[in-house]
Amino acid sequence: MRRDSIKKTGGRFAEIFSKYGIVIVLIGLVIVSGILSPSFLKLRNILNIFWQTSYVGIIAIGVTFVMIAGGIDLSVGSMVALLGAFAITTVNAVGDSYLGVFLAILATLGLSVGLGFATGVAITKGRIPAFVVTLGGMAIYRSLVLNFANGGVYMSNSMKYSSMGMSFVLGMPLPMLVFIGYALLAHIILNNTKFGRYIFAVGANETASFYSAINVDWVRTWTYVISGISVAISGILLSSMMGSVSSSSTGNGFELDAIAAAVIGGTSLSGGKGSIFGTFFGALILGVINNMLVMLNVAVYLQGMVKGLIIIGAVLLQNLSKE
Amino acid sequence: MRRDSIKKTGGRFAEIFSKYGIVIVLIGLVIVSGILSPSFLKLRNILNIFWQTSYVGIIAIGVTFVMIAGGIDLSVGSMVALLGAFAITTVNAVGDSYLGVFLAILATLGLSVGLGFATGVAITKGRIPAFVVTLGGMAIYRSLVLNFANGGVYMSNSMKYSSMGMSFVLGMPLPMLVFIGYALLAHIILNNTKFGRYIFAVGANETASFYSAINVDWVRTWTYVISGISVAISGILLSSMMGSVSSSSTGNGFELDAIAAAVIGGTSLSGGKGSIFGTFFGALILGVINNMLVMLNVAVYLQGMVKGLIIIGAVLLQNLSKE
Amino acid sequence: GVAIPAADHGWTAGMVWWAKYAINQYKDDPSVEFYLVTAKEPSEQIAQIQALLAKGIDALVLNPYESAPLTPIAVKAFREGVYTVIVDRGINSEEYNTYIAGDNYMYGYLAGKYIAEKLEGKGNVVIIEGIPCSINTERVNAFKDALKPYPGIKIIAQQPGYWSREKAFEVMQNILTKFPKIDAVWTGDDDMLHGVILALKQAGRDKDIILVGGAGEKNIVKMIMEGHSLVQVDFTYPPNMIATAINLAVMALKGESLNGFYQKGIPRKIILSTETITKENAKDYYYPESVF
Amino acid sequence: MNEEVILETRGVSMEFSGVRVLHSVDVKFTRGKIYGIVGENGAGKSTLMKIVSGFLQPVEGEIFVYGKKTTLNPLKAKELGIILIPQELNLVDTLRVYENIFLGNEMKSRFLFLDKKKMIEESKRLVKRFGLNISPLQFVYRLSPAQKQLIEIVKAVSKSARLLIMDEPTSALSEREVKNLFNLIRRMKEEGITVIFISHRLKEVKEIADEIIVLRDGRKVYEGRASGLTEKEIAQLMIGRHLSEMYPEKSIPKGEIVLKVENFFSADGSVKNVSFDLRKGEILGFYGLVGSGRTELMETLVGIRRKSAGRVTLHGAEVNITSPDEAKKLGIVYLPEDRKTAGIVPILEVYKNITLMNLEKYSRFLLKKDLEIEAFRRYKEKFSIVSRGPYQLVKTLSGGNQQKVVISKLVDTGARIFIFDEPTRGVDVNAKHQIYHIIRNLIDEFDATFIVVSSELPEIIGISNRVVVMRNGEVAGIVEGEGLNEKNLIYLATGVSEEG
Ligand SMILES: Nc1ncnc2c1ncn2[C@@H]1O[C@H](COP(=O)(O)OP(=O)(O)OP(=O)(O)O)[C@@H](O)[C@H]1O
Ligand SMILES: Nc1ncnc2c1ncn2[C@@H]1O[C@H](COP(=O)(O)OP(=O)(O)OP(=O)(O)O)[C@@H](O)[C@H]1O
Ligand SMILES: [Mg+2]
Ligand SMILES: [Mg+2]
Repeated sequence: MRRDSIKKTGGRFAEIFSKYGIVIVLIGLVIVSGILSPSFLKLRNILNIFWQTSYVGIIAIGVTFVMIAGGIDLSVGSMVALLGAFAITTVNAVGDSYLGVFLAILATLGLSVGLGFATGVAITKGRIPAFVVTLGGMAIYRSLVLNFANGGVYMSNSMKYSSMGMSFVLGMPLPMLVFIGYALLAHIILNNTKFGRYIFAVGANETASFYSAINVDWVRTWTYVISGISVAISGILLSSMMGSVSSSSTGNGFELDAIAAAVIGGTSLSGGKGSIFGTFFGALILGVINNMLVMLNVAVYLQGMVKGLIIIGAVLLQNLSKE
Repeated sequence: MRRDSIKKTGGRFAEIFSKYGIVIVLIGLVIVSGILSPSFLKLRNILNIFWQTSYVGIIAIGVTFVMIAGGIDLSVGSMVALLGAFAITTVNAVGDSYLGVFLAILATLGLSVGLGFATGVAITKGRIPAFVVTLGGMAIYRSLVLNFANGGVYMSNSMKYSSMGMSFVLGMPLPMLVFIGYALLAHIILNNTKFGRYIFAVGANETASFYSAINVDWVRTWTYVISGISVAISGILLSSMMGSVSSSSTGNGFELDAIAAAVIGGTSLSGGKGSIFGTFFGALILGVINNMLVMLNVAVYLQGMVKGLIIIGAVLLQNLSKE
Repeated sequence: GVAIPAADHGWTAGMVWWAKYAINQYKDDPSVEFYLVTAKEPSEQIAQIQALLAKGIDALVLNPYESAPLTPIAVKAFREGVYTVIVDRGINSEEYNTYIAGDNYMYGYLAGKYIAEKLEGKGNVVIIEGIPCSINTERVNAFKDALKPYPGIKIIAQQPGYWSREKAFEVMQNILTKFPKIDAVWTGDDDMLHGVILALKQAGRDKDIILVGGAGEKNIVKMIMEGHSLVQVDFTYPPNMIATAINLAVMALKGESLNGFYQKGIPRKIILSTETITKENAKDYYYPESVF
Repeated sequence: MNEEVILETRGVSMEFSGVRVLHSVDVKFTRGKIYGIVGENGAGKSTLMKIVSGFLQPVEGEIFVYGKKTTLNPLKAKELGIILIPQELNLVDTLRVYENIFLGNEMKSRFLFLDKKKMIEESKRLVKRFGLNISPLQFVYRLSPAQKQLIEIVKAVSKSARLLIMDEPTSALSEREVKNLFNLIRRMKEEGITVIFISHRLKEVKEIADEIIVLRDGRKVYEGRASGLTEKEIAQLMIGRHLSEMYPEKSIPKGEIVLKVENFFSADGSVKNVSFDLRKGEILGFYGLVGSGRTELMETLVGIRRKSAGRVTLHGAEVNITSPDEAKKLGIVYLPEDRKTAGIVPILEVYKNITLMNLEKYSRFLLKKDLEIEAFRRYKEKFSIVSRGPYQLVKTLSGGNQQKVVISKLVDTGARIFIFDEPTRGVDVNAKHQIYHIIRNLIDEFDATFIVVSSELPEIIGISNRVVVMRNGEVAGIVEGEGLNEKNLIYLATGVSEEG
């Protein structure tokens, strides 16, 4: 907690290194993996990593908004199952047409806005800690999903819907493109709009924001809506790719992965700090680790160890790069 | 807390209600459960609830220290398996004698101090966010436990050790007594020692604490040591009660339960606020909910819903009681 | 009282479904009342059983989350005079009334044997296993045992799919990129097999490959019934053993005996055989209304 | 004559947790006038200002804006042109200067996008107008409290205000900045803007205000033209009695050198080649303009910042201090300039803040709470801290009373060398008087030694034996005796003589 931990030494290079430390860590990981297993660097595998990362990655983007505003969202994992299941059920009800798919997506987005809004209101107006509300949400959403399917699987009857999630555009998997596009959009919202500015302000200093006549509750609430929308996008992509949602397992643990991606990318749990840039690469680092474990055929019981050490190491390296 | 202020407005009643809001919520829950299912109120069941709560409860006490100082600990779930397994392995190695059990407990406590210390140092000196370090710890500890047991179970060969966790003292289960005793001790440390005061100060305003000649890093580190010790106590009680530790499942999800107990009890995720009193009753509320779900025969898939709603409602009621 | 692990993947969800199914059979029978509880962790399950015992149940049907940790409490129940039926995972004690379980060893072994014979002793095999835990280990070891006599068969990858479709899909995608030639894939259960099939389709490599899952998930059984080109067999590990166990407990309480048994009591140990599902017999294993 | 009333309160009362802090206050602000509001710490000045700018809702009373009864909220107040610069600095540290200036008031280009370019340019212009040399892209956490204060003013001025409320804007500023600010206020007055100015520096209030309003214990006790009152009379109205001599007689240092600093450099380059010595029992003043490096020097001395070179000798032995903890063990304690971030622990109780640095004294194995409470009562008495009791949270104290709590904390350590950075920031005349006498007592009774950093010229001249003047991180000169006068200090601090 030194005052001078924020000093201004170093030149241009140090600055780049500090800002893009996470990219350098990622590149380092890729190089090491590439050397250890050449097939890691195949274009196909790189695309796969992006693809597989995109589901948690999109959610992590939403969670980043919440966290920068000083909140937390533990409900995303169950919510992805709920919204995915809702999308499938809706398509099944409406019928296998483009219109049906479109309507289902719209309805799912609508539901996600509603859920996010309710969460936000409970937190800001009910003054219940975000941890409690979203922990409750996590239990409630999962319970709903399980209940309607009796623990079983929601299966899509629509070929149109299922083919969407598997489709390739310009040689790239759709989820990957959505992930990149969504990240860009989120980056712009966070850095180039009034709303984005307010999110930072509210998370960093609620009182100061209040004295700047910012409607703190409103800003907070909307971050949960954004989180909800992100979950909806991810849930739609995931359920259409799998053609199904398992009420018992889909989305389990996503909340921790999403928060981890954000934190690795430099978002602070106490608010006011973070970037979509960081979260994007944080998510990719997690994706690369998961892929690498398979590619290097790391023994099952040691995977946790390797993963844990790399995550800690990745952040430590970023810190060192800032010196 | 603010005695002077409250005396003038409401009366004695308002004061009690505000400070002990959580107790009143708990009593309310107990009464409702008792009406809906008379066997809920059997002495045996009440003792059971205390007993069952004590494992997560003891951990939650440690986590409360960490959280008041502004940190978080996600590693406790895996750590409880690791330390439980370590205790069992040590007893098995030393032999089935009181001395053996004693030595094993000592060694386990020693290990827990070491792990807590390492965590604390990584966070304070390595300047890695607590979330990352303890998320890594969670993966690493679980991986270690799995690896040494090959995914199987650590079995205790010692009757002396196994009987300890099942023993009753003064008609009460040992874990319950330890839980209550430990909570009292923790309460005193937190509220009546220099160290406890520093924990609050560091969590509430790190900069001011640093300027006030408090060794901030040292205080932070010690909270993780306390968390480690709490996990060790819980792990010893749990593994001796079960006579074994499952490498794959023991302790899964404890981290979320422990944090939830603390947060329900009024501890803030952003530090500086909290009490052992609150955590103790927060843990009991969780225990009562779990027990109630069984006693009232709530449908399996609706349990999550009920649990989520009660948790949110419990905190909301506490808020209202403060008005 | 019926205590089982929570539904966190397809098979456990199947078990919950079958438990509810069996309980539902008795809904018009006023003489029996059921408490169904599910746990996410051994100590939670212990807590639930303690609660059930406090409630005063007469019989306990228990699928232990893990054997050893649940042993003390199961023994306690037995000693309190509760009729105790242990399902699937055993406990480390003989103090129970009845034990009914699937056969994990044969479950892995038969899959291995089938693959080895189909490959005629030569080829590259991928294992996608479940969550690391003791029954998973037992199955995987049995699978490898079955392959031992065939030195020509190589296990080129062994990775966990955590009994999840999505996870298995992802892992299989990665494995497919790494290995140009894969002759057979064994997944720890049928849920993961769905993920694998999807990955194969997506990569356009859904031919010339032998796929074996396990446990008899209804859609996989249906595929076999309809003569799927890649999935031709399945090995049972039926979640409906919980329904059987519940029935056994009720029969025991009512003093009934099993049809066809000359003995009065309920058998103490029942190991269900791992049955092989093929195109011919698939319809006997197809429960369309079940969730698994 | 323009007698248009902008805002008026009628019978406004306020209470916190059942305690009245404002009693039926009626005030009226007319167009184009400058109002000075004075009162002791905790008199209710800030509270009243928060009410008229919509940040607090009164429990009783009405507010009229342009003669129309209005229920204010922050947004509405802003729209009506009522702008508050709060007493406690409220900038977002992790945002840049220009982002803070336009926070809540962003300029937009097409669509919803922010027009960063325009905001940066506009900020540059505004900042320059204050003679400030700060890049709009600088992060606010890098600024000193004085600079932050100026940015707050810039922020408020950038909005189109009709009623501008400045709650102690000068407490962190030195002569030159105050002059700039007053010029600005006069210009605004000419444009017909009404300004409310709160300060404990009565000289300033008298200089700038047309009208003076005095609050005492939450009641308005005086209202009238500023020209009719002397400083002494204002002080008398505030505290309700006669105030004796402000500064105690200066002590005579014992001559023995307790601390010697030679060729001292800080690692970040803001302190260069500083040398001075400190004699037992003396008060060594440090004067300089904003950003002259006084705070940085002190923080480096006590180990908060890193030093790069230099020798520090304590009682003849060389020491190397790397943390405030070590400094404390050597008997040196530092009162931070930035009370809000470095001084108080806001969500802890008053008594816990007071004993925080000296818990050893209050604990054997366990803390002795009764002793702590006793300490609270002692200091409450000593500094007349306005507090409802030991259990009040420090963040709910008035600004000046928070400062008194921090000073109590330092005094309680029983250290022998005190470094006080702007000790009387935001403190009322009466309490200032008390603080000076306590400093004197500590010197007389315990041979304590003081370094006092201050931007307030009368204060630094009134209490110091010698004064070190800093400019651009270096020592520009050390004055004592005859040479210790305003002219010399300003000359050394700016490098230009008053005439030139
Ligand atoms: N949020 C709050 N909760 C409780 N009491 C408060 C709160 N805010 C202010 N007070 C109390 O109201 C009284 C008036 O405070 P105020 O800040 O208006 O004083 P002030 O005149 O501005 O003093 P200063 O000169 O020290 O700034 C004080 O006694 C203070 O403790
Ligand atoms: N020579 C300099 N060039 C640029 N920035 C400087 C220089 N000296 C100091 N600063 C900056 O100015 C700020 C003020 O420094 P410091 O707080 O030490 O000044 P001070 O003399 O105490 O003045 P005050 O506290 O009244 O602002 C610091 O943030 C520091 O980084
Ligand atoms: Mg004030
Ligand atoms: Mg200064």
